[in-house]
Amino acid sequence: MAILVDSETRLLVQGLGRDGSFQASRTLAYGTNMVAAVHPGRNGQKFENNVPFFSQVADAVDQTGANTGIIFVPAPFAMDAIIEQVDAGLELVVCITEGVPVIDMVKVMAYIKDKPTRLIGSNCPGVLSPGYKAKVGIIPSNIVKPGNVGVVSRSGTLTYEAIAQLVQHGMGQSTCVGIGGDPVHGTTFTDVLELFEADKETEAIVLIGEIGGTREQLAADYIKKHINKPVVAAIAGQSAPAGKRMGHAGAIITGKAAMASEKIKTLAEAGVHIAESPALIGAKMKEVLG
Amino acid sequence: MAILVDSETRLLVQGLGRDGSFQASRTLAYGTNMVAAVHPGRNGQKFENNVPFFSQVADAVDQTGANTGIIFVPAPFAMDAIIEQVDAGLELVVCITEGVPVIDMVKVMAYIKDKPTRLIGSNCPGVLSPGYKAKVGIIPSNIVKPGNVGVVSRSGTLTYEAIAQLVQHGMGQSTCVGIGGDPVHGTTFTDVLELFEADKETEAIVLIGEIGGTREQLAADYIKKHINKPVVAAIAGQSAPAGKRMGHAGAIITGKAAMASEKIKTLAEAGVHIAESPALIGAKMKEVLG
Amino acid sequence: MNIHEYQAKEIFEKFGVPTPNSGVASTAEEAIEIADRIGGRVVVKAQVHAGGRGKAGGVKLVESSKQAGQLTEELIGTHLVTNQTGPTGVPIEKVMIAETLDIKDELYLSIVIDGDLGAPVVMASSEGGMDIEEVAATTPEKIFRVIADPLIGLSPYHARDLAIALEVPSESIRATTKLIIDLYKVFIENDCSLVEVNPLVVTKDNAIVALDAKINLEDDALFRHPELANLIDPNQLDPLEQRAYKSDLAYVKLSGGRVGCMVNGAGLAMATMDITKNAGADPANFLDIGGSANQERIEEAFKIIVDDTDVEIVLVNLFAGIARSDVVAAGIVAAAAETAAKMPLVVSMRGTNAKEGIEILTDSDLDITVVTDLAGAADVLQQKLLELERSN
Amino acid sequence: MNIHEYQAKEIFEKFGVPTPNSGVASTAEEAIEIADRIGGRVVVKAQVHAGGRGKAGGVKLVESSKQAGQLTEELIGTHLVTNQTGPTGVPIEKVMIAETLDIKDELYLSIVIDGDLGAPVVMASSEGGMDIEEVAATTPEKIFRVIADPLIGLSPYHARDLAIALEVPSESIRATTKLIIDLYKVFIENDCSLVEVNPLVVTKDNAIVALDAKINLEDDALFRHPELANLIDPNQLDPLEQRAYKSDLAYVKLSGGRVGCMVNGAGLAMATMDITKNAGADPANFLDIGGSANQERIEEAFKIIVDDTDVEIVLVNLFAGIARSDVVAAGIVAAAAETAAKMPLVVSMRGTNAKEGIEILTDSDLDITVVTDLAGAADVLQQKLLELERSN
Repeated sequence: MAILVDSETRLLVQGLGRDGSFQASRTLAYGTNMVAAVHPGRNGQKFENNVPFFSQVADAVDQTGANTGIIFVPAPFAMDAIIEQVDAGLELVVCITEGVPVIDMVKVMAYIKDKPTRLIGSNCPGVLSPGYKAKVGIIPSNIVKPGNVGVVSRSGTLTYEAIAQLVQHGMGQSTCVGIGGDPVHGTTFTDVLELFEADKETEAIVLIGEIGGTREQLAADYIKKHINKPVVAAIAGQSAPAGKRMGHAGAIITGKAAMASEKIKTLAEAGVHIAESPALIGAKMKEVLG
Repeated sequence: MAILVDSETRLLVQGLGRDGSFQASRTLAYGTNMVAAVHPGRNGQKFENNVPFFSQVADAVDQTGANTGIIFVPAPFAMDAIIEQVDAGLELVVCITEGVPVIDMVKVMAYIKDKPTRLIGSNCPGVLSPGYKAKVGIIPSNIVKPGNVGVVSRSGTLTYEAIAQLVQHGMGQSTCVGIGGDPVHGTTFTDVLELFEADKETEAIVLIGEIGGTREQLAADYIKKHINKPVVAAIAGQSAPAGKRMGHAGAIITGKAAMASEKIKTLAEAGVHIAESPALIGAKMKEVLG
Repeated sequence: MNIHEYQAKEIFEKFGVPTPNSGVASTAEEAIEIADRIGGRVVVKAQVHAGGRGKAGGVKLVESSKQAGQLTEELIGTHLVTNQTGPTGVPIEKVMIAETLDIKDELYLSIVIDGDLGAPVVMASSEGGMDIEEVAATTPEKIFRVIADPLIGLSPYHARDLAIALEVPSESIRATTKLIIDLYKVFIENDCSLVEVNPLVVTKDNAIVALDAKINLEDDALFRHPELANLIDPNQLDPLEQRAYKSDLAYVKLSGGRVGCMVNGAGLAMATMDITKNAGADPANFLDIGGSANQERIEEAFKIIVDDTDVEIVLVNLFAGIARSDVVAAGIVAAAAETAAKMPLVVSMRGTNAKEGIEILTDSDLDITVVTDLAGAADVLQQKLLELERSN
Repeated sequence: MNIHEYQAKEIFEKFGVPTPNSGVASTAEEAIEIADRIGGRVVVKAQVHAGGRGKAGGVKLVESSKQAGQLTEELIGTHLVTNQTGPTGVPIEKVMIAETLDIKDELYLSIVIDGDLGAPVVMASSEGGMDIEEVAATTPEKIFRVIADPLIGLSPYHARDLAIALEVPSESIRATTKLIIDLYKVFIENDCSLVEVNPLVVTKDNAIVALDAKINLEDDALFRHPELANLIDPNQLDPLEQRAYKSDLAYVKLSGGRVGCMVNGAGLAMATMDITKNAGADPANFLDIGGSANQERIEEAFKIIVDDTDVEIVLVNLFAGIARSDVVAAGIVAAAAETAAKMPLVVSMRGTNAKEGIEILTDSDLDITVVTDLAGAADVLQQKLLELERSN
């Protein structure tokens, strides 16, 4: 089964500028079922001689039955694209775009609260289920391997790191989910943990957190109450000094709870196996699964 | 039982300026269970030596168990007062205030959409259940009489007119509800019809509509499908010329559907008994109930 | 509240909406100066609060600044009678002198709040320059609408959807989208009840320009916009409407009727008009004294009603909740004493202090018939009107 | 993005927030002129992007305009070292000269977005003038917070609740409420990441005044505010940070370390710092090249890292998704050739074109140790650091 994306995925890509086109080509080459492309002024053309272009998301959904959307549009237009995809009724919307103003995400989250769409991102690497050749995002497909470990992470490149370590230790992935590094983001650790727990193809879970916010604590609480599968966690930023902004907005320590040591403590208390260093994620999971 | 207000009502009054105080005094004199008054700067005092004042609605609700709120604050502050009462968890909020900007009501309605509070108004005379001496609004209590006819109306003074005609013809009221004349208002005809249908003390319903909008058509549709009790309807504004604003914002004809003749036609088709003139509401109900 | 086209245009410009080059003139000299600046061939548009200006001769194309001056001189000081004004029309005190454009296509755009939906609605049509009600009736498929989210506002994609639906040239989609977003800002940030552009034009070189500018401001929200409240032009109102406006009374003049109606509450106002009509006569006006009028305002209200030369009989229908019947009665008696008009009054007075009010009226020397309810009022009114007709 | 106090104050004033009478000076003459206008007794405040100014001698009360001039002359051109700056401090190029007030009470107010709640939060405390983190730690009951609705905004009653909680004099509740509402507008309409007033004062005559003004602007939203983006003062940045800013690279200087870190991605950056620390050394800096850097930016990135005199060894940790490893490698080799610094490099390079990248590095004459994963990087780093220590 995997989670979020699989053989049922019918993907709509929005925003095919330079980077968007590059990523969309790789997504298509990997084998993802891409059914529609949306970019202003290209209605009637085809992306890679294959995927029809539309001017409007609703129109594209009507005509292709797309159920999943990915957004590559520039940050100033990302909020509008998310709302357009939500309004068009897509079940899953993945916003890759980096640099979306926080207040825009605040508004988006309030807007979609009672709507059926699930949003991942913004500023995330997206989702990839290796067993189904289903990639909705920018996770490099050459590093993944089908298997039974679910990966969920706030950080992009650290997701790749975790995947590589798993593969290095002989373990594949059910689904890899990058939930995004912005302080306000759609799908949270807890949401993904719930999906992994219910997924028959997932046997264990890697959770990669970082400093800032208290989402890892919420995840720990959820794990304690609802997750029976083994969870290995790593928290990046143990050496980060308080108050310094470490590259993206999510990674800023704003209080004691936001510190790596606090997060690690809470996760350990919830029965989570801690990878003491981000270099030891694969080894720890190998140890846990025996 | 009656609907909306009864012996369970614990009333909080907000906005005790000149008009608000006058109306609150009459409400209290009638016998309504008024438990709290909210007005800035009068915390610690008592209204009419009886009802404690508070500075904050949440505080008042905490300390008195108020479940119903009424708002008399001036129009510029009405939206804030409604949101404060909604946030404080009151079950029923009645906003009497006239002249609330339409866009404020648009926002309020969007805000309360998924919240448990029911809003009546703005710009309405409120609710009165004569059998329970429960008055939350400004309907003159000396014209009502306990009985089994439910009254619901968009117009204030026309509500009184209908009540007077019912009493004149020997019929009392279970509950009288003025839902307000503004184009955007909280509780609609349909909401009140549903309550009257479920109310054991209500045997028949008077519905007083007017030109503008299509709420009467929605009511007709609802009556056709869900209402088994007899309904007598009158529509004010049969002689109003198209496009003229007739005193309050709701009463403007903006299309064919908004015309009195269209509304009457649709209601008649739904099996509603039509009072041909606003002067014949009581007579028509007498005729219907036999 | 209505404002003039030139005032609306200034607001449009402040929000970045493209409009034609123009100026406002109240003399021939000013008109010539503006027309010279623009380049001679201009449109002269009477600035009045009424639609249907074009057909009524209030909008004309002239070929030179001299002609612009002549036409301005002809128009200023006259009254324009359109299908939306009364027979006396509305005074022309200013004209707008505007450049002409090479027009490829005329579109329509408006923004209102839909009360039933509880949201602002942006309406657009490819049939610009026409009466939109007519388009709605005959070719509804040519009207497109999008609903703005009440809290998020109009999403840019909605504006783009409209631009696409209007089939503007592909190179104009971006400008059209921006114009719609900017007009939405005009609507929201000024608390408008209507923003309308008819026509919105596509020029030969694919520019998108608001050739017309109409804004109605929401009266109830003017407290947030004192600078906009100052834009009111009372001269555009009927003299009686002006007096009512000054006394904060809701007065509406209706054409063809003989009965003046004084009431409290809009619903009762309409019901009163309905029974007047049922009685076989049309209302000449109605005046809503509202909830808490003092005696001075009641006096002025009564005078406004009877100063309407169409009025032959007055129907007072009061159901006092907050208002006090005795105050109303005293006001009527005082006002009637001061006016020459000695016309019959039919009075229904109920609610707060109704007994006292009726006593005051019956103790006066006015020609008063007191009734106790709406049905009674209708009967008496019918009878009185018959008497009036017999005596004529 | 940080802006100066005097710039934040101007924004406050534009939104109607009461502030002290003041002016900005960069010379003694200007300072004297402003102080004379204000009335002699003034506060002189160094305009720098750092907290802790008061304890560091950057805020002083003077009794005359002459003293204000003297102090200004002393401050301008120096560097202020506070507990929030590095040891070199930040340059003082301007001072604010502000009136003194008769202060009855000092309060604290700030607005931020709480990511976990997904909403703006207004925080207030009766303990003004202190470090708010300290208040939160020692007397959390003295901090009050309200959550604004993300779409409706801050409700006025919430602002009033805070005013009541702060126990301002009853006659000041209305002004405090308005000030909080206005500061919320400042926050939202300028896309701030922080608005802070510390202290917010109640004067002896019960006026509410923002004695301090701090605004951080959200970098990601600056595209909406070109006029605010212009407020940046690059001189307040460390020279290397200035260079990174110009090349749009995310560079952070850290104190006490020896390892320069070049990475892609914030998560990997932190992980890299963590393994650096695990290896027994502290990072001297980290530089995130982001997703799609070209060779020129890579060169500049590498130079920034090695131009940091604290750096003795460089750790490159790349997991290329969008970025190309060969481009990064070529950039490093080119930059290293141009710099005098011949220090050891530990390189982990994976993802897109990693093989080609590693070849380019190993073919160069740099002192490079290639590792294949994070664990390996940690081991080699530990070993290299030991070697460095032995050779010292």
